[in-house]
Amino acid sequence: MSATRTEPRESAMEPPEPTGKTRAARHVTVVRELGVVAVLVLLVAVTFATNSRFLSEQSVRDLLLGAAILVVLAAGQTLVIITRNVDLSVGSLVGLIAFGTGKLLVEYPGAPLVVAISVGMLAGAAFGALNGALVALAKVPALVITLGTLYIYRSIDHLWASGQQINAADMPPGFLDFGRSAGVLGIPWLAWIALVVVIIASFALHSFRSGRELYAIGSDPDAARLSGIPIGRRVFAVFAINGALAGLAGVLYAARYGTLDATVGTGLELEVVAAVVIGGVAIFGGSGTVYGAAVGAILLTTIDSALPVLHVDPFWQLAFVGLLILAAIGLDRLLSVRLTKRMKGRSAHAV
Amino acid sequence: MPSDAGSIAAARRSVLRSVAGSWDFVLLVILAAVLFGAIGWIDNFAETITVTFLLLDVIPIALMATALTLVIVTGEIDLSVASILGLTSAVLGQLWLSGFPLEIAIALCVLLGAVLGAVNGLFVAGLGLPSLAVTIGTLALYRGLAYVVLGDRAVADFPFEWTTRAISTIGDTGIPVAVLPVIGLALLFGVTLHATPIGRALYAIGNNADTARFSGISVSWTKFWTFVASGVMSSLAGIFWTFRYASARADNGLGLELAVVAAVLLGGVSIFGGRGNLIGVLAAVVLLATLQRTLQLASATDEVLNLVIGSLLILSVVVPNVVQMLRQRIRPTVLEGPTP
Amino acid sequence: MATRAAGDSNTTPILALHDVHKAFGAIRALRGVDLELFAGEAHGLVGENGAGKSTLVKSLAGADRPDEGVVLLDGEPVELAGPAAARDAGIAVIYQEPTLFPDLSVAENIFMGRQPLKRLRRIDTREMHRRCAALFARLGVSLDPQRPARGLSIADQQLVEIAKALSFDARVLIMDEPTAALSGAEVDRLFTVVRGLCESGAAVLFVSHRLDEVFALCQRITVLRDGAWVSTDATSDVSPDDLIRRMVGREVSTLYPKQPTQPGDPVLDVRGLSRTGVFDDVSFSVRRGEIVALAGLVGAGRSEVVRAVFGVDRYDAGSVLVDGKRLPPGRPAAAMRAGLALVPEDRRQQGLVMELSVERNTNLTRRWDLSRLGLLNRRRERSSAQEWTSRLRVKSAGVTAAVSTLSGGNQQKVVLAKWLATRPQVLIVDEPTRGIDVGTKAEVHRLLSELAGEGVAVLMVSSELPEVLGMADRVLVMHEGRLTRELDADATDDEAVMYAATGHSEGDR
Amino acid sequence: GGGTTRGDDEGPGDTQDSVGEADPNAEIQEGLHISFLPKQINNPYFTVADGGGEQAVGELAGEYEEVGPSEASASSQVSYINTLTQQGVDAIVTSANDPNAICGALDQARSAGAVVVTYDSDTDPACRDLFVNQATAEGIAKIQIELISEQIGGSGQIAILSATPNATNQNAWIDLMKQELEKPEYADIELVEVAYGNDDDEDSFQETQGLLSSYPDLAGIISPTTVGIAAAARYLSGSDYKGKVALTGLGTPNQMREFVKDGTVESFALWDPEALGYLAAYAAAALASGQINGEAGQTFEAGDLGEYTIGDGGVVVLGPPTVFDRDNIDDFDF
Ligand SMILES: Nc1ncnc2c1ncn2[C@@H]1O[C@H](COP(=O)(O)OP(=O)(O)OP(=O)(O)O)[C@@H](O)[C@H]1O
Ligand SMILES: Nc1ncnc2c1ncn2[C@@H]1O[C@H](COP(=O)(O)OP(=O)(O)OP(=O)(O)O)[C@@H](O)[C@H]1O
Ligand SMILES: [Mg+2]
Ligand SMILES: [Mg+2]
Repeated sequence: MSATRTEPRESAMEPPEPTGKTRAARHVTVVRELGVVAVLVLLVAVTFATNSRFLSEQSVRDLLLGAAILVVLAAGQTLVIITRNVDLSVGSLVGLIAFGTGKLLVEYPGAPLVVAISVGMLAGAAFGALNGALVALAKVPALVITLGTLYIYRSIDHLWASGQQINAADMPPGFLDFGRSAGVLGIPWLAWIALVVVIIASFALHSFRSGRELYAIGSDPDAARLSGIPIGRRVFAVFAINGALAGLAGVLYAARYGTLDATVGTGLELEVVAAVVIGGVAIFGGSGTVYGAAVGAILLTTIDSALPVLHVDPFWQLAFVGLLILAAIGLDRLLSVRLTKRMKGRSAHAV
Repeated sequence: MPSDAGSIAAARRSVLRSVAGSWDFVLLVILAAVLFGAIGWIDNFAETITVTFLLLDVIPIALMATALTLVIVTGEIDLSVASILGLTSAVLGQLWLSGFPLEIAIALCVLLGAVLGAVNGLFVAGLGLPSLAVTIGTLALYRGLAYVVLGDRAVADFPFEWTTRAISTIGDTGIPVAVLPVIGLALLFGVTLHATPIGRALYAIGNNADTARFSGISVSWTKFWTFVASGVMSSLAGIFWTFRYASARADNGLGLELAVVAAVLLGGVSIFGGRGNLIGVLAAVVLLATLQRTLQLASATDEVLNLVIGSLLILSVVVPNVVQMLRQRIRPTVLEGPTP
Repeated sequence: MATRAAGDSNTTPILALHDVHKAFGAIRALRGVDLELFAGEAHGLVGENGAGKSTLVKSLAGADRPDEGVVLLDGEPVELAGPAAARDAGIAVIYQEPTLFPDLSVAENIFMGRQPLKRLRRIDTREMHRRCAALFARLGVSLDPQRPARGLSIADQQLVEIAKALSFDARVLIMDEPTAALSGAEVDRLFTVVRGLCESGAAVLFVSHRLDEVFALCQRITVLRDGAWVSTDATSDVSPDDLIRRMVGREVSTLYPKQPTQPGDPVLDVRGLSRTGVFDDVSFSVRRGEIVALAGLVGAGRSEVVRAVFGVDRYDAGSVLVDGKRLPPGRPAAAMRAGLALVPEDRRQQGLVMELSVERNTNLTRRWDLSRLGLLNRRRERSSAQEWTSRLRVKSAGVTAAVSTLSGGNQQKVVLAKWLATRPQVLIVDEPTRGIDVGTKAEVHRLLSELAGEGVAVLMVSSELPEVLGMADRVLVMHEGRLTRELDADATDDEAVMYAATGHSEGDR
Repeated sequence: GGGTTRGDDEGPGDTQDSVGEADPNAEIQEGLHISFLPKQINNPYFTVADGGGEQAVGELAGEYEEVGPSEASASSQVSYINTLTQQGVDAIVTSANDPNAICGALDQARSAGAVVVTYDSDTDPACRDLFVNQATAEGIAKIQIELISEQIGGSGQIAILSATPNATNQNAWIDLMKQELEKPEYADIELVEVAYGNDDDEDSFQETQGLLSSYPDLAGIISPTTVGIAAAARYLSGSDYKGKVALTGLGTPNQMREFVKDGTVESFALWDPEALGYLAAYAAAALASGQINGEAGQTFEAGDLGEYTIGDGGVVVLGPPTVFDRDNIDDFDF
């Protein structure tokens, strides 16, 4: 994907008018996240109003547990999308690694947590690296490659699991406990892990040269090549990292749900991409933050658990999810357009 | 973008294109190989009934892929096709229940398809939102509405002549009658894409929307209509689906979108827009269906099929690139337009 | 014919090319070129469009690997693996077309990959912005370092590119037509800076089609023709005419052959056109057979005005009339139907679909005219494309070649072909000869005046005063988004135009 | 079933009897090609059930095969039925994802000479020869209400966590459970909501969360689906509600063992899927060999399970569901 698409892509997205002065420009990015946050707050508020137990310790914990896995995936996907790529194979990858983790722990119930996690992440990294190698070396569109590996990884999962299911009962209780119980400050371990991932990822993106180079690659691959950025290596690395995070997510999934079969994580990829885009990450690369993506992920999971609480007719729930996704990206656009307008006004005086 | 990087990238692309131009040829070769292999080694394959079953499976995918090709050529994507199929099916059932004559119900469903497509188009072309995100949203929304309409019910008692009409064949050729209109539509779209000013505009937009705008092409308007077309074709697929399986229900065609996208991409259409052609897409659709029948008759499981699909997808983009890397030095970069 | 640089003939060149060959498929872009850059010299490189200048630059920059020949750094053969390698060798390059990251801030664009660091190898943003501001000050550019690069005019982009190159404090500075988008003031400032670099011992390679600039800046000038080395002389030993003869390989007739025409009645009428923040209350009219130049400093808003007139940009107030009929705003198609044509400023972004063939590009504006009953006829498409490309003498591997493989100037010709093919009655050209060699330039000018002769109304945005004065019947001068003066071309001189462009009134003279 | 009909039924073709006259003392032929087509392969429940089928086919010296889609959808089942038709198998034993969608294909299969037995989930009776019912819907509804009632002490709010909103079985059972609740002895039990976990572990998990946070006084949950009950149990065991909120329904011992042992679940019910598959295979063989043709009153031998009699509408009932609790759960392994 790196070398193949150039300017027009963006221009297709953004109006050609000058984006203008920075203060405003920075506002845009800030507000991009704020938009989603607003939606999130609103949703929580409404839900809480109708049912106070929605914010009871138990259900907040459930919420965090639910969000953690999606957040981890969103963080990884953000890195990929910023480089103007995308990884659709994460859903299959989560399923595969989750099942593998289950297998591992059934074989060696004694295996310590760190082992499970590092094995999962390594395996994930390997699969991610395969994606990366194909995308970076063969210089072909990531969407096609990862759509391919989506099928391949899933069928490996099916062939491996072939009808058997790993039940929570077979899993070491300690592991399952880690997946459910609260840790420091009553916040679940999974949530802590997700938080750490997000912080590290956005720090790396923001304040290291390699991080900035990812934005450059996504912003204009050919210009990136001419400024001597090792596009191939960066893209490869990004896919490997995303794979590792998908692996982590797989392990977390195994820990939280315990019951594992070949269908785990089916269709997750679209949810992740949705989360990232809702979080204000430009689908065609170059801009966006991990924090935004994380908020997007939290919003999606909150929607899922809020609707039943709001007594939304089960047949309406899916429709609502769709509506809210559209609302989120629509609002995001509205805000940024507003700001571009205001900036123009300013630059009028500034020019 | 600097002229040199541009021209190099373009030289690469151009050769890639001239190979990709022949990619649909490659597909046809593979298809032929699979067919001969199947006829040779798979029992019960060489029967007219195979043709029937195969084409019946092809029709809905072909309908959706045809229109989706136009959308992707302009550089956008529509992931809501399968959900539109489901919603149309649900509505068709509901209308039939509430006593509408089928002719009218069908007309309304096609209209519905147009509207659903228009909604996508409005968000993407009108508000300039990224189509990937928008259609993930409508993917959920439309499927959700399907459940709202029909809930857990399944409408099954469509008149016999309609349900048989959907699967009846031309004499004893084994070719379903329903294939004829599909071929007609495919021709319509093919000509539009490859031999009309509109088609040229689509390719221009897919490659550089700005230049298209500066050349007097109304980019958003054009994109809008591609989405409408996609909606209509998906609704037709939904109608066919309903009658073929004699069952209207909310979860019809659940998750089919990836299969359709896969078919289009496998057909050599560039996900970035601006490149690809319909012959390749249709070849890909038929190839996938044939593979499925063959593997099933060979008592292979779905996993094998998915493995093959996945690998083919990857090959579809890797092979042309490798070929181009080999040719780059040798061959002069004489280029064809996007059309064969 | 080749002579050594005055003086330091004993020293070894910092950077040299020896017998370099480069072919793109059938096209032999470079055929055994030699070039030597000495410390402290500014070296001019001139040649027709497609002569191979940019290709040579790319070879020096490590962006392209030559097929044959060696690059010598301080006399040592080096293998420039890529742009990074060249950069590390102290070679800074300004490419013909800007290479910016639209999503990143101007400062990041300049320091990408070389951002100043603080503890833990973290990027020191404050320091980065400081340095960036310093650079801009040095160039006299008024740009906010934190402003995103998206939306910068070509000129501003070019300035950022220059700042980027300077930020290396490199030993070798290579500039491929850096001034194409700039106007007097910026050019002068750029030259001062470059001269400063030369004095501090850097070598500069300066590619340009503006001979006056080349003579003003360089000590030695190398001429390329059809990818082959023709000559290298000390500036003092050659006259512009010699160079032009060597570049073109033939005598070039007078450059600005505008025949006087009898202007007819007004056809394009712009009334009180305004757009907040960009331009304000712009009114003028253009008559049949008349060439009106829109002059002004870069950033005056000329392109915005013509884009608004053509309908690709919105405008907040005012109206555009053709033949007295009001054009619906924001509808290029309608403008085209009314007989308007716009050759835009940025050929890569707005003029061409780089990935598509010359044919597809040339016909893009005439899709419907070429079709019968909505169906296109291959033969007609082909012949129409061939007709117009040959009329404009486009140099390419054929009408099926992707325009991205054409040289800058030839690309510009394709844009012209594409619009002339619509047989407009009002032709708007924005920087029509940017990055075009003298030969082609003359052709373009002849074309424009021919069209005027045929009664076409021509509106020309240009930053080149000689062109403006040579071609135009009337000169409209813009300053900061406003029409400040209207001058009769015959009765004015470049001074008067510059005064108006810089916002002075007649009195100040 | 969930099928909705409009006025006069013009439904798909009338039953044509592909088996002809039955001959009670016909021998079970050897080498019968019997194919199992579950709702979805790689689904543990069907893996077990079809395991029973395989055993039976083995005993009958037949040829066993399991094919099926990896996603439970009617359309992909149709394409498998088409394939089996082409392969000319003797018997198709299938569990329908949609009562009508696969009818056309089944009719084709039967006119091509195959006998069709449905198990676990029936199709329109017109398009199969025999339906092997795991347990009567009434029986299933009854037992679950009994269990929940005794677990919550006969009064309180309960909710149902079902599979997909249009799962044929579950909906039939839920309707019957509602009728069952009408009875006076259950007057104090209030059914507050039916939630849908889509037979997806995570969804069911979240739906359970939803139920508990929206109904503070919820006393018990019935989940008539193996996926649902397992997920619900796991949620409860990890939450403050463990032991406070009762849970019962249909589940497999292997999935539920942990939670029965740790006291999250007192007791739950299910038929033995293995026996179900086993019986279905025998029925298919009997049909294919012409021993029976699906008419009510006919009888056939089902190996270890003994003799079975065909009821009205061509239905064979496996028997009453088994109730699993702390005492007996270790006797089962599926
Ligand atoms: N990537 C490429 N593929 C094919 N041909 C190319 C490529 N790049 C340049 N060429 C050809 O090489 C020749 C030299 O191109 P180059 O850009 O160096 O000319 P130039 O001197 O820079 O012209 P201009 O003054 O218009 O920029 C031209 O004929 C051009 O068509
Ligand atoms: N809203 C705005 N915010 C910031 N800059 C703006 C805005 N509108 C216009 N500009 C800048 O004002 C200048 C006007 O652009 P334009 O290209 O029309 O100038 P010009 O006179 O055409 O110069 P040239 O065409 O020679 O580049 C450009 O630099 C553009 O980036
Ligand atoms: Mg050049
Ligand atoms: Mg301009």
